[in-house]
Amino acid sequence: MVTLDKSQKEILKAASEFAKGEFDKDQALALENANAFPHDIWKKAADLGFVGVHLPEEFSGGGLGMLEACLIAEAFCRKDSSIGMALAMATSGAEGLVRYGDADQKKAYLPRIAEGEMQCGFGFFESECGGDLAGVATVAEKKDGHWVINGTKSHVWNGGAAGVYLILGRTDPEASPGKGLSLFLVDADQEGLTIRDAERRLGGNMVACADLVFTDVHLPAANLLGKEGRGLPQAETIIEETGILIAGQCLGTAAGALDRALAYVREREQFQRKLAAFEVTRQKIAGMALQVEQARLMTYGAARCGDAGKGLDRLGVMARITAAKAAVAVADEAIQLFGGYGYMKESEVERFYRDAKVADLTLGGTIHLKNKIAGRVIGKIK
Amino acid sequence: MVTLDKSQKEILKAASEFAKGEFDKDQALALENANAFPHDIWKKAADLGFVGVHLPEEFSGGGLGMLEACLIAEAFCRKDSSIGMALAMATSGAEGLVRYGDADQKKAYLPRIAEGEMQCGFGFFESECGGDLAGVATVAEKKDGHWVINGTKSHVWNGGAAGVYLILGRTDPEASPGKGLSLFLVDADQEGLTIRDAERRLGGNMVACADLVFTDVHLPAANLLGKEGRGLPQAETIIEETGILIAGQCLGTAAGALDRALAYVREREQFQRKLAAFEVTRQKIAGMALQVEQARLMTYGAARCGDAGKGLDRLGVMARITAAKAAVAVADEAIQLFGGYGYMKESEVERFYRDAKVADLTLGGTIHLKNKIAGRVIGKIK
Amino acid sequence: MEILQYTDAHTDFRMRLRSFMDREVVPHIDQWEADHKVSRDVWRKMGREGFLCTSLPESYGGLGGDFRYGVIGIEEISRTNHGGLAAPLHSDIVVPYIASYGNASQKEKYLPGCASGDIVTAVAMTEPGAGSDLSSMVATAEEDGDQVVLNGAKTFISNGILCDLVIVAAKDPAEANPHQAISLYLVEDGTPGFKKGNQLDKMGLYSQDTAELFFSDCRIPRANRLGDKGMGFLMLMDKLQQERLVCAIMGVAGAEFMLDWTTTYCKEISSGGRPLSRSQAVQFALVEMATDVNLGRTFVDKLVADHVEGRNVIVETSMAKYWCTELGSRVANRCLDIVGESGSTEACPLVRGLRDARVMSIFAGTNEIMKGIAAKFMGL
Amino acid sequence: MEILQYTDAHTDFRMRLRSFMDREVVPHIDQWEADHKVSRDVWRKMGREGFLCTSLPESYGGLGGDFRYGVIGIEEISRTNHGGLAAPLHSDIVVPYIASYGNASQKEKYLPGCASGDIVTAVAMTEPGAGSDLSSMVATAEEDGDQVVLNGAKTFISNGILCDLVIVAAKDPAEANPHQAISLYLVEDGTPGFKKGNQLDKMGLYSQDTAELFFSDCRIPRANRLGDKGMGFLMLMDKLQQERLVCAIMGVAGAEFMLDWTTTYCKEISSGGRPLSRSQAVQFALVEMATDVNLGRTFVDKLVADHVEGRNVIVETSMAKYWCTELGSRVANRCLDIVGESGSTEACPLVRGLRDARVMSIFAGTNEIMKGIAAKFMGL
Repeated sequence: MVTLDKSQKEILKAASEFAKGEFDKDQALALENANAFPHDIWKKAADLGFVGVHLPEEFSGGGLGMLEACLIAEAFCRKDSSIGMALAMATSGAEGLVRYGDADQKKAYLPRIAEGEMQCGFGFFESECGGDLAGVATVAEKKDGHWVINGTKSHVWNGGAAGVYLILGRTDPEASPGKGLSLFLVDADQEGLTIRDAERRLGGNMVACADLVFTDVHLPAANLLGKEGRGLPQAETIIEETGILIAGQCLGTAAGALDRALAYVREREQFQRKLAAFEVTRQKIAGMALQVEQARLMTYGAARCGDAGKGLDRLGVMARITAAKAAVAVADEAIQLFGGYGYMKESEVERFYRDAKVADLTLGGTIHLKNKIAGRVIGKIK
Repeated sequence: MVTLDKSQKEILKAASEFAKGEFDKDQALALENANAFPHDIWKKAADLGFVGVHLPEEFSGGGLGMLEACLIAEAFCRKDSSIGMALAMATSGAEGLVRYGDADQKKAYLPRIAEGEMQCGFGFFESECGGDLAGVATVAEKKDGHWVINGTKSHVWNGGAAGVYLILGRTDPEASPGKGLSLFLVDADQEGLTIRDAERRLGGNMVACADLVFTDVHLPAANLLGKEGRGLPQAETIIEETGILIAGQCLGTAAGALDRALAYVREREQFQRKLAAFEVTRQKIAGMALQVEQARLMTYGAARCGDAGKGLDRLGVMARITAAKAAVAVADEAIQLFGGYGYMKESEVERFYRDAKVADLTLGGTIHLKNKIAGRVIGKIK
Repeated sequence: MEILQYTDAHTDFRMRLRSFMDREVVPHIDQWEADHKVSRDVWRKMGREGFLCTSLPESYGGLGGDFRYGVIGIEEISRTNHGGLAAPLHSDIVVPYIASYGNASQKEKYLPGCASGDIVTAVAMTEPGAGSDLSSMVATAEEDGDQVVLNGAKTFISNGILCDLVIVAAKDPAEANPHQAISLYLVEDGTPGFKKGNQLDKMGLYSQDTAELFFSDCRIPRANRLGDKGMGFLMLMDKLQQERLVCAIMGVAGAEFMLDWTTTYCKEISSGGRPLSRSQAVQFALVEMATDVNLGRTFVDKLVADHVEGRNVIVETSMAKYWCTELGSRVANRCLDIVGESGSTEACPLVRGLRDARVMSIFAGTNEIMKGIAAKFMGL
Repeated sequence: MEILQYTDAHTDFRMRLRSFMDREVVPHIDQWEADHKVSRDVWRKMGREGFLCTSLPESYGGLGGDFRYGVIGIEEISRTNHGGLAAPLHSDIVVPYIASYGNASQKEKYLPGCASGDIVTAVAMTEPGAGSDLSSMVATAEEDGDQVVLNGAKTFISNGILCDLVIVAAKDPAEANPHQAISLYLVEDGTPGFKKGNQLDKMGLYSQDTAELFFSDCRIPRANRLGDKGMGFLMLMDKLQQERLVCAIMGVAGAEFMLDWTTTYCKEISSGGRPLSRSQAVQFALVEMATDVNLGRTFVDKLVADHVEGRNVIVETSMAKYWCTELGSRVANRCLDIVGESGSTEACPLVRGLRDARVMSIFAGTNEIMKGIAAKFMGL
């Protein structure tokens, strides 16, 4: 908290109060079991400006920074990890529109995204290339002033629910693998686009997830996003900005799991003493609180760095790892403190754990993220 | 770095440059082997205002905050963990004089401490009571307007080198264990005070360390520091403020070990490739860099919290643990990356590791610190 | 050397059981998981083919085998990557109470059905308010002439829906010493006053029918008391070594399954133009996990051998229970880290593996209870 | 069951060795640590009493014993909490090269002295530029008539100062394939052109005389080549299983010593009016470490048994070397965390334990090399 200014503290407080008033545990359990998006809550949150707080004001956004977006994600996930994740991911990819879109593109999509009329999503990865975007096989061919797209994008968040997707495709088959890629905007109702729903996942089940199959999808030239051939670095920037929002979610998930564990150990008795009186419980709580604060300071620090225009650089990835690992570990420990009850869906913490683990895996696992950090820390080897 | 203002960045830079110019590796190896304090460097550092930067200006201090003191400790320890530790610990306890001393007491000691004329130390712990200050057995008896002190304080940093000590003694034998303790100022040349040098330690060997034995030490009434009977909370506050300075040292030690490891893996070849080209090396470097940044953000965050007058609260202890564990782990990994050479004193990183571990153990081990955090997070159990 | 010596009879048993699993279990798991219980039929099939209650004497329909048959049973179910079919609980944890403490007529009445799969058993210790603390149990058993009246609620009872016979722990309210107040009772499904609650909605073990059980003036014949009055606590303690060993074996066997699957996956799936297994970071992760699994396996094998020899290995078993069940979760997590986002759907066996493994650190005495027991017996 | 079966002869040997350590080693350790070497005399005493080279045939002055005697030797030295007296290196790593690959006259000439303690041996593989990468070795051995001329430098050589005989690995510069270029040579102290460098100043193992060795036109008889020409790499590889097993045993034995010391300390020392061992956090830390130590001990015992049986356990030995040496450092660190600041002086055995343990993750092939070997043999 120490590093927030007054208006940031107010945003955090307002988001917490909204979550407290609008999120309901039984509803959350039902939605998660049904793999359903919290549609009504999303609408209300958008009305109150909690969606797209970091999008520009001229396009109905809040005109604030990544830090503010993180604070809202934190507050929401702290109250409910699944609902928080669904709301935070609803704008997923909009950062790319802000950064690389032209005036028409922004005008066409951003207001609807910020107003809760439309979800957004991005499809970069393909199952064949694993975490290696340079190996993307989806092809975008220029034909008669159009782009024709063929290929399959896997595990697209909001896939099937979003109104528009940012898609990474190969525009220059001759270029070396990392070059010759470009980004495109694809409307959901575009002919030739098929949605193949993914199976239920370990967590994050209020967010739709699907494979997108492109079969001769024709796009007007105007649907190119940003510069032709610059798709890879653009996609990586979008991934990094999404990463810091995921860090914010994970921070909230960790804090929420700690809240629940604290309430439980203060109340529950074993062997005629409150659980909170046992030294081992106290050591666990201390370790959990420590990880929450580490996640908080890293996330705020990285978001602030991004907002100061210095780029997230290594700090963004570091915040992502710190917060995700904290969320997994804190929720895991919360389950353990709850005992048998922690394994029941009723307890919520098992869902926090599953949501945390999915967030941890999203957009590249630990090995991949560490290799990214190493690249920046080590630089070129002579 | 992101959260430092301009003058803080300048301090960090100036301290780094001083260390670069004045610290010498061979001298450091020799001093450490001889358990000797870097006297000349300390004098120069004091002349340039690097000692006591956080002490009040009216008493020759820099008038700045804990954050600035941490930055200097960081820069110094990054260049040499042992010299940095010795310089940072030279003022150890002076924070208590600032906080609890009266005008005369401050005037008598603080200028000499800030000017590098005198070291300071505090003796709170006793081997019989372990980490439990409430069990302190040293007695301070009021007799004819004097205090008569008897007892033994163990593991006093700067013991034998300091000009003045802050000593915790029991002034009310009737009070419950945590109450009835008070702090005293004891000059090093006080009759009845015997110094019993401690053995060489695992690390931190440029800092003197000794047991202080008090045999009928007579002190004037004016040597009471702060309020009679408030010794325990006062001592705990001093320990916490020292803790954040230790976090700053550990941050520097971790960063210094990473610097050395990076230089080595960029240069060294194995199996016809630079070590830095191996994925496992890169994963290690990433993990080390991650821990350094966690230590940095936690330490800066906690120090800033303290400087804002909000008290270090749980964040201080958390920064302490984060930075100390980071320093131990990063230096340990650096040794491993160096291979056989890392085990040689010549490599420096083995010394960084030993210094880090001693810092980690100082003023209460991990279990003790976690219990402190738990106390604050859990609060009173109903 | 082989620490655990398996005879040809053991190996033959394992091969027959594996083939049974491939035929009668694996094809149904997805359905069972959706149904939130296994079919009642598979129990009977297992019984008919001689896979239940292998330690019972042949006269009761068992194999008269040693605990190594139980180990094989646990390992072969673990290989199917689902934990719903709680045959090891039945065969190696619950039924042994009857075999050890039952009188001749109880054994005669129940054991043949247990072995044939016609009687599915459960044990009801844990209560909503008590968790791992047995001494704070509140369910009561009061004698009334030739009958015993049970009152109370039990929770987290595995096989709670399918069970035909439950061993219920309850207290004599007249006895002040909680350790001498507990007795065990055999309660049949259908007894008036005994009600099965709704199935509990869990993180994992979907096909395991975990439920609450309610006893409300439930009257059973006094002859249904198992063992001597007031000896319940001691009987429970006595059987815990094997129960915890079962958990440890499940932890290691689950970890083995997940690591094998992931290793194969890494050899087959490419990223950036080469198999994942060519990444040095992936290699080290796999080697580190394989090392942990080897350590756990060796330790558990030794404990099984000691247990079969009848040794008291309570400290080591407590250690193994906590370490090996944590191993299961740790390996699930780390394997997922390697596989990445594409491993996050239920199509990936690691997901069910992780969800199912998580409860092992909790049941049969939490891992914290295990450490407390070890500390106590180490004289700390 | 006992995985490692010790005979009465083994136990008797262990008791005699323990008494020797108490008498002839423990009282001198502080002095040796200050001198940065052990006394030359203790080697002879060990030899005279039959504690060196137990695996050599009796005809050479050995015991004709199996590797279990070596294990006992390692464990009893570990109990003294110092690593300076490198008798296991001599008896179980270096001398076996001569015993396995030496011809009759080499054996006749050197082995009796090795067993009696009159000849202290060392093996010189590592070079300043090469570390764990044997194939990039640059020291050369060129034949010149009946002589061989050695040139090059070796570093981190244990027993480097006290040694009377060194086995030196060097390359034939005419052979392009690095794996076929290496041969082993026996070089006696005092040979012109062989110079012992200064002792290296280390983090720990103070009393171990680790040094650099220099060979400058050092001429030795061609008869001093050990084994066939070009077979050095294979001979080194062949002996590494035992060398790494030795490291694993040292890791476990060191951890056992430190944990025992700390457990006793926690029972004896009070904080806040009660023994440290009554703190639940301390109890859990001790139990967790004891569990890890038990796992490591069981794993290593099994590998020793397999090794004695002559099995190939290269993957498991690589795993054990890394895991057990890390165990040593981890236990040292965590024990210190429990003991706290008062454990930070050299008066506390954990300090020397930590300093000495740290090198085990590095020598005999770094732990990263171990993981690479395991990965390779696991087909990754």
